[in-house]
Amino acid sequence: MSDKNSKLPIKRFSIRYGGSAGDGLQSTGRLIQKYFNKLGYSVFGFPGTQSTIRGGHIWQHIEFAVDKIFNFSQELDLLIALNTDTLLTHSKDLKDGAILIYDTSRVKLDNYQELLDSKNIKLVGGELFRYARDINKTSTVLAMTISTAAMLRLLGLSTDEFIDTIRKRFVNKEKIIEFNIQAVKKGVEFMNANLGTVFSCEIPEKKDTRDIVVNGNEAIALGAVASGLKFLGQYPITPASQIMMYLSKHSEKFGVVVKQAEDEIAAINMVIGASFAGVRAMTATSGPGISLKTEAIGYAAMTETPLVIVNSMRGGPSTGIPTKMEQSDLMSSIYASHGESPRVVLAPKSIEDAYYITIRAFNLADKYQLPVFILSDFGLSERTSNVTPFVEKKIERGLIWTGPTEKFPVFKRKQITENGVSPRAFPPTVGGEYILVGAEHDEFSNSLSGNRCGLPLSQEIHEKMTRKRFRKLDYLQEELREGEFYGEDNADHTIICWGSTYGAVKEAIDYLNTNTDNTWNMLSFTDIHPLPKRTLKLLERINHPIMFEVNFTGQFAGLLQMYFKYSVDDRIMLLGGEAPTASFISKEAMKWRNK
Amino acid sequence: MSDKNSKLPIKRFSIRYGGSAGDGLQSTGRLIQKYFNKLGYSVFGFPGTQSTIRGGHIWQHIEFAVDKIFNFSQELDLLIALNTDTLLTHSKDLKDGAILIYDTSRVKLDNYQELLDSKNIKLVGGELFRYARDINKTSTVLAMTISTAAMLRLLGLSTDEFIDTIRKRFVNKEKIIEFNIQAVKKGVEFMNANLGTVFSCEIPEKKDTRDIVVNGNEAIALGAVASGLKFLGQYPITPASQIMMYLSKHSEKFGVVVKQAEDEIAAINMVIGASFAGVRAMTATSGPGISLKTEAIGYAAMTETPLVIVNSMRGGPSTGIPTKMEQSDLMSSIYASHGESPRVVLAPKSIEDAYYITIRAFNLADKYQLPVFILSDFGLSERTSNVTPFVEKKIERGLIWTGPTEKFPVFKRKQITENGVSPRAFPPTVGGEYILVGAEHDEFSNSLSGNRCGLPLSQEIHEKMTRKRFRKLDYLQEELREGEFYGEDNADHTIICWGSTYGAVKEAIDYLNTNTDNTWNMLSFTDIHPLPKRTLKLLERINHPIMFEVNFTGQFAGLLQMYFKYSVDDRIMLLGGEAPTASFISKEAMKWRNK
Amino acid sequence: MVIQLNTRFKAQGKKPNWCPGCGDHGLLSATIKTVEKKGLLPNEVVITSGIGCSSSFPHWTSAYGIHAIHGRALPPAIGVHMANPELTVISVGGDGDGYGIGGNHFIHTARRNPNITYMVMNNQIYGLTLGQASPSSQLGHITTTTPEGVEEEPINPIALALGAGATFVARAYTRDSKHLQMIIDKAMDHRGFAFVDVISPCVTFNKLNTYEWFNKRVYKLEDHDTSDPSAAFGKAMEWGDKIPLGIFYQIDRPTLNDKNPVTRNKIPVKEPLGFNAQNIDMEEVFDEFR
Amino acid sequence: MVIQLNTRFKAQGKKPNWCPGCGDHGLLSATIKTVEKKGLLPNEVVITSGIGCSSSFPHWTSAYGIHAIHGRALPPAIGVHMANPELTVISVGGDGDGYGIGGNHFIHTARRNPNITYMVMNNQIYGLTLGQASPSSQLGHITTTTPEGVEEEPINPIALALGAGATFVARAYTRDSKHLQMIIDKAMDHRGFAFVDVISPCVTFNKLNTYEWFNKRVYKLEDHDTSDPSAAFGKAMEWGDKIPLGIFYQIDRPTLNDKNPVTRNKIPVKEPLGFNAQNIDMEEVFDEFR
Ligand SMILES: Cc1ncc(C[n+]2csc(CCOP(=O)(O)OP(=O)(O)O)c2C)c(N)n1
Ligand SMILES: Cc1ncc(C[n+]2csc(CCOP(=O)(O)OP(=O)(O)O)c2C)c(N)n1
Ligand code: SF4
Ligand code: SF4
Ligand SMILES: [Mg+2]
Ligand SMILES: [Mg+2]
Repeated sequence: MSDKNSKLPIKRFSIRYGGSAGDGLQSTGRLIQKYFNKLGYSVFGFPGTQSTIRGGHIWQHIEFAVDKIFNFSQELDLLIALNTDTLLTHSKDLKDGAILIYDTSRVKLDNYQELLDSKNIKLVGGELFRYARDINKTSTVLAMTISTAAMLRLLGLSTDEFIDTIRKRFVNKEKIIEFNIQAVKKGVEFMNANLGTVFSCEIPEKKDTRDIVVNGNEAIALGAVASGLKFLGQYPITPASQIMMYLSKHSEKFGVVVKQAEDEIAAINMVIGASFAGVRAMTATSGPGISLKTEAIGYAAMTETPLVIVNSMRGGPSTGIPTKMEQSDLMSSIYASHGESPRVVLAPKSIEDAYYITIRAFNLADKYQLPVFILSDFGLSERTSNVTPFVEKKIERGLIWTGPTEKFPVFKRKQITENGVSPRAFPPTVGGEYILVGAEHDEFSNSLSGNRCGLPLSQEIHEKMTRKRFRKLDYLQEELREGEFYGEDNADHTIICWGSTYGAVKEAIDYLNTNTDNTWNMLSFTDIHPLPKRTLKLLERINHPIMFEVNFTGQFAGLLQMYFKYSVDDRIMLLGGEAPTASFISKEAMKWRNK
Repeated sequence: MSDKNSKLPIKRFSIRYGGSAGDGLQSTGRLIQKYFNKLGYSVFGFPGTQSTIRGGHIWQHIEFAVDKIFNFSQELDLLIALNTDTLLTHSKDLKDGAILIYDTSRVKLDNYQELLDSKNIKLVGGELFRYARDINKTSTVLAMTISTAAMLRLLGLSTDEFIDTIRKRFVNKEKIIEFNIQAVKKGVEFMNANLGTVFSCEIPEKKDTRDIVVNGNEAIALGAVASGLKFLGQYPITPASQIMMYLSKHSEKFGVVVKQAEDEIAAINMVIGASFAGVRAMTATSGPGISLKTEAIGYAAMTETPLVIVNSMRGGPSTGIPTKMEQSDLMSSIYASHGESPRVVLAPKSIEDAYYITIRAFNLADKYQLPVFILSDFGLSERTSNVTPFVEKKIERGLIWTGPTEKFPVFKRKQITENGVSPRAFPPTVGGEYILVGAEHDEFSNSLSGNRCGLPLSQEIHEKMTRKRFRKLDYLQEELREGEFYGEDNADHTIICWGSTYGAVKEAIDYLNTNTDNTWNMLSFTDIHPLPKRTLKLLERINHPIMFEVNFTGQFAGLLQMYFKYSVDDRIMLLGGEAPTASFISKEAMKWRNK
Repeated sequence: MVIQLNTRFKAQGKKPNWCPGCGDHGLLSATIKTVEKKGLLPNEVVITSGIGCSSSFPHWTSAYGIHAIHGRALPPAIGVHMANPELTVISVGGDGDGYGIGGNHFIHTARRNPNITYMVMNNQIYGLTLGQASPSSQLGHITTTTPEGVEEEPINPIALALGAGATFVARAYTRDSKHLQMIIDKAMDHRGFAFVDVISPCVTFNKLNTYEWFNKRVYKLEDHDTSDPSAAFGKAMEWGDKIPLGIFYQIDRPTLNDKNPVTRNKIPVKEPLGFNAQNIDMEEVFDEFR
Repeated sequence: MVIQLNTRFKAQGKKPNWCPGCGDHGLLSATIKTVEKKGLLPNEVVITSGIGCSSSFPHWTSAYGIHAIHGRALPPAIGVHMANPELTVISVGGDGDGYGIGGNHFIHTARRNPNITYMVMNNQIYGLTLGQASPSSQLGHITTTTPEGVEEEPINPIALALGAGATFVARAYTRDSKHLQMIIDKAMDHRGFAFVDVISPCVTFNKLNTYEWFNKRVYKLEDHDTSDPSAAFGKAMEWGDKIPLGIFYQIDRPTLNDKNPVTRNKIPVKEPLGFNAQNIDMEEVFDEFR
């Protein structure tokens, strides 16, 4: 079939690949995004992973647009089905008149024919896996390349740049490159024999972009290196392993010692030791690992050891749904560990923010000498997008004692000061010798749990030290970011959200303001604990608050109630593991339209 | 000196022994209480322990009265000082005209002379340790017996019954008994040579009491046996070790397997296995151990495995002040473990309650198939008192499937039911075979984290199962105890408290109602989470709420705000490790008098 | 309503989601064959595991099972075993699960000597989390977390088990099913803790220690005195060109339940609940407190 | 304002709160003597420990120290050591701390072979928590948690360390200070992980394994080939009428820092922070993502 003259003009286009674990969706997905990025488009990728290595159903969403994409769309312009489960999972999201490319030998349309018909879906079937095998018997992942080339043809986009991207990725692997080039050819032919070019893509203004395509985990890892990270202690776990894998890969170059520990307990305790010795140190994990680190988190808070802890949340509780998204570890991050101990919790709203918040996390940890959580989630850690190359920011290491000064003639590691922050000294600083200790202690860090516990002075010290430790929160909350409004001023309805759902809510607000006769805005938070005191002022500007968070018990709403006596009685709940989309949020929010 | 005719009549008398670790204060303390109990008095004991084995300063409070004692008094009628630190710590608490017995060679009065004079303290000095060495060179603990006998003489009480108590304690250890008898004689002589008998104790009506003198830990252990405990998995830690030590001692007789594990993680996971196999199982620990058990707590909640977890709270965070009292693990108990998982938190108010609440804990755990926390604390676990002998209560094992029934023809371990409770089956029940799993799962307990995670059905199941698990809380809160008022109806001020501070607050309310022109009452809670919905009705009956809890951040107040939008803005804070007394609370509460 | 007694250990309607060729298939079928041959019934067996590809094992059988949290296959096994000593308890897991995060339970369970069979599917890699080095990964092995090759000496599971005081220590290989079945059989017959390090190649992430790699290295222990700890330890050191399979060490020692004051006489799960039901005189109990 | 360089390792103004006669006093003084003799300065040494009577050790010295949480003496030691390989790192603890709850770190640290000296004050009891059985308590020992005597085979720390791949394995006794100092000296000289099981009697809670009990049993290893693992393992099995003291095993193996891509060349704590300061071209880094 030859190209028609009247092609559908497009500004934004959403594609979903569905297949089995092992089909190479995620790695090819990244290639395709790099390609679109190179052309100057904004790109967004999101994987639907499973905790199974082979088989099962996984998917990869890819979206590109002329304007910035903040979140992936629910609705699909194109679905590429490499197994029947793709239809089970995604056919409901096909737009009217969308296109379905599918492998005719693996995908059974039968049960979906009616739905596809009713939506006027254009079907493009072929033996994608056989074509792949024809090129190379053992490399089924070529089916991804074939369908991608078919997609490019459909969009009327050049495949040369795509081949360049492949060349770069597989540099020195001539065989693989050769196979892929054949696969691209095959894909184009295949589409030419079917629909040909159907769309006309608006060309972005941005040319020769220097943007990079990274995911949240990589942004955090890069942010950590920019912050001066020297020691990462970690134990593998989805969806945080990638941080360790990326930093391992560049360990020597970046000067970051990466220690894969025997378990999460060892990991965080190594990090505590490294921090004590004077380097910036971090640990990363997800829920089960955080649970294991609980005791050490309290120790770090008690000993006032700076520490950055990444928790990439996944569906819980327990093993839960380990490759899905949930925002359900907020309360457990704030309250992890027995007794009362201060900490900071930051939840990045985007990939860019993940990088910059990591730098802030390290600075806050050092300046206030406490553990700082970065609360990412599967949705942010694994999403990919093009971002402006990151830049370095000021590194603030806080109060470090290297010898007698007027203010600190004698080193007291836990000296009681106005803002609660005491000087730190690192070995081998002469005169700085002290013992880090998790028992209550005096200003010199002398333990009270031995002979002095029970004397009246120990009561006094415990009270003073508790106040000192918590006083730091009072001071640091002043430099935390407050919630950010987006949308109409003084809107009828405000959707409150936190962390990584920012992009989805933002797109929903735009939609709602355009498509309803109410006015809408959002108030999004990244700095969750301690909530800056001035937050109340923001809340007072809301007419009708609606909370959106991806958990069951309404944890952030609970915090607002507890800390500000501010009630949010209406909420949008999402539970089930899939990351939210603007259309889901808009649909739910519509309930309050005109109310 | 011979007895005088006009003796001071007493109804209640408070004694404090102060000495060094190793002086035997706690063990002799128990003997003395058994003695007073035998005479029909109400007794109350409380230790001031240190985490040091020898030396340092420890103390033992003993109080007896004709009427029931709910808490020990701050003010002392008699202080027995075996070291100078005793004066440092306790002399401020001596009542006007109180008596000080002290060892003249170990205790330096110098710095305290003025204070003692100003309070008209009667001094009774003697070389108590030398007297002890005179009886037996190596047994300094006899100094305790000597001073106790001196005290009995002071009170005009017979020493015969005391000797009986010693005989019973050291049965078959004739030598020790002989030494103690000599020590008793010596103590009486010593007091005769000083003040002689000064007091006339009112004789209690209660005769031939069957009361027992136990501490909170023992009450919990006894409650567990009465509940049918078969497996205790534990790792030693203050102040919970005693539970294991007591149950080990009687392991064979009680039929309780006691497994001291390699760590707290192993302990709770053993308990999960035992519970799965069908026995009632428990683990006990304090804060650091709870932190380590965090991951398994979520697993138990997710797998709906009944479990009783004793957390005997101590001063935190981290190692904190391990032999002191604090109520600071409330939030961390409710939120321990990543993700969202239901659990029950009960905090006994007294030693009796510790026993009965343990039985309730086992029944709730079985009926609702979830972890149940018993939140004790150092103050309750280690306090001793006489209580009416415990009786057994109904054991409710919940829904157990032993074969097909009309309602459950096929066994589905996680069958979704109205109240969220599903049938359990134990191996080797035929037809009950299933896999316990911490990943999200369907009604048959088939894991979703493998091939089916990511399919639409898995979203649906996660949501349904989350709702099912939390629905149990909705049902069980109806059978939880609501808060209990004590004091004047419709009082001007209400002190809200929870757990073990009940006795101290109760005595404070009596004091305040007698000694101020305001009216006072208390609202005390034992069933903390989930708070019964009808709690709000109680709160609405309060005119002016004052929160009393032994922590810094006001955790229970936070819960009331979060769950009932009920604000308690005034609070009495105690921080420093010592258990609260009525006089401390009254003094603090006075601030709001006439406000 | 009568339930048919099931005698087949293979799970109905569920298929292992292991990659084709994964060694774990081999242990699963060898185990099923062996327990069926021994005449055990699925309802009398409890299989516990931790987390990992290998740890999904219990799901593919029709027995009772505990798919516990990562590294904790053994503690729940002890709980089951002591609560009901009549059950047959088998624990399984991976090298990461058992030798990494679960290492402490491994060594303490070994010295405790409960009557449990523990089989570790050792593929020298973290499979489920996509190919990081495990504690048994070979020196120099390039994995996603060791781009320059593993820098830490790998754990030697046989030596470790010996050092920890295990009473039955063996190695088997999933490619030799007959031998594997024989070892499982003996391990299950052993009174006490029987540990089997099962070489179970990961075809997806471990491209170094493959079937081919092992095929030319493994041999069966012969003329080996299984009662001599030093000899066993010497043999345990052998790993390289030659890799011994078989029983390294086996001795008789009282089991945990033999010595425990309760389980030596009673089946806890069958005992009545509470003081009175157990004929314990509460007055006598209380007397200690008077 | 100038700070006097302190050369004395004994803490000023603080006295150990151990019971009189506690073995731990012996290790403390032997360690202080040895490090002083070696010319080390307190500011260059970091001593880490867990929780227990023995673990209060760092407080009685004037060095830097980490009194970590229970069982976690070793992981922070690794963190310190890798962050600043120039420091001398010593870890100490008790048998409960190191062989019980901390057992996993012990075995993994052994195989990692960091240049750390680890000395365990083994009193075969939980001292600080008032006398419960520890993993090294002797079979049959009646403690507060084992009224009928310990029912579990105790851990054999020497055998365990050997099984875990430690490169220096020794035993010493606090009553023989000369020998103890010699062992500490050699342990500290050893490049790699040096483990010393230090017999350090608890006079308050362990009335079984007393000084008298040990005095008549201990003897010094002689004519023993410290490079032979089987021989070492054989000797490790000796515990009863005869208890060997000395070095059981010592071999040379690259240390953790020798092999780590960063620490083999750099002292991390002395390196500048961030990409630019380290002369890393960010554009090159970003290129991977284009
Ligand atoms: C506490 C915790 N940490 C980390 C993980 C992530 N995790 C799951 S399986 C696994 C490793 C599995 O390796 P192995 O036991 O060797 O099993 P294999 O997949 O190779 O069979 C890890 C690290 C987890 N589930 N829980
Ligand atoms: C997580 C945790 N569990 C338990 C404890 C209680 N605890 C403190 S020290 C100790 C045992 C110490 O024994 P050992 O290491 O042998 O030292 P010793 O006192 O005998 O020198 C225990 C169980 C704790 N502090 N933290
Ligand atoms: S990834 Fe490896 S261990 Fe996991 S199933 Fe596949 S082959 Fe087996
Ligand atoms: S209790 Fe034992 S270990 Fe602790 S200080 Fe005393 S003698 Fe030493
Ligand atoms: Mg593995
Ligand atoms: Mg010890």
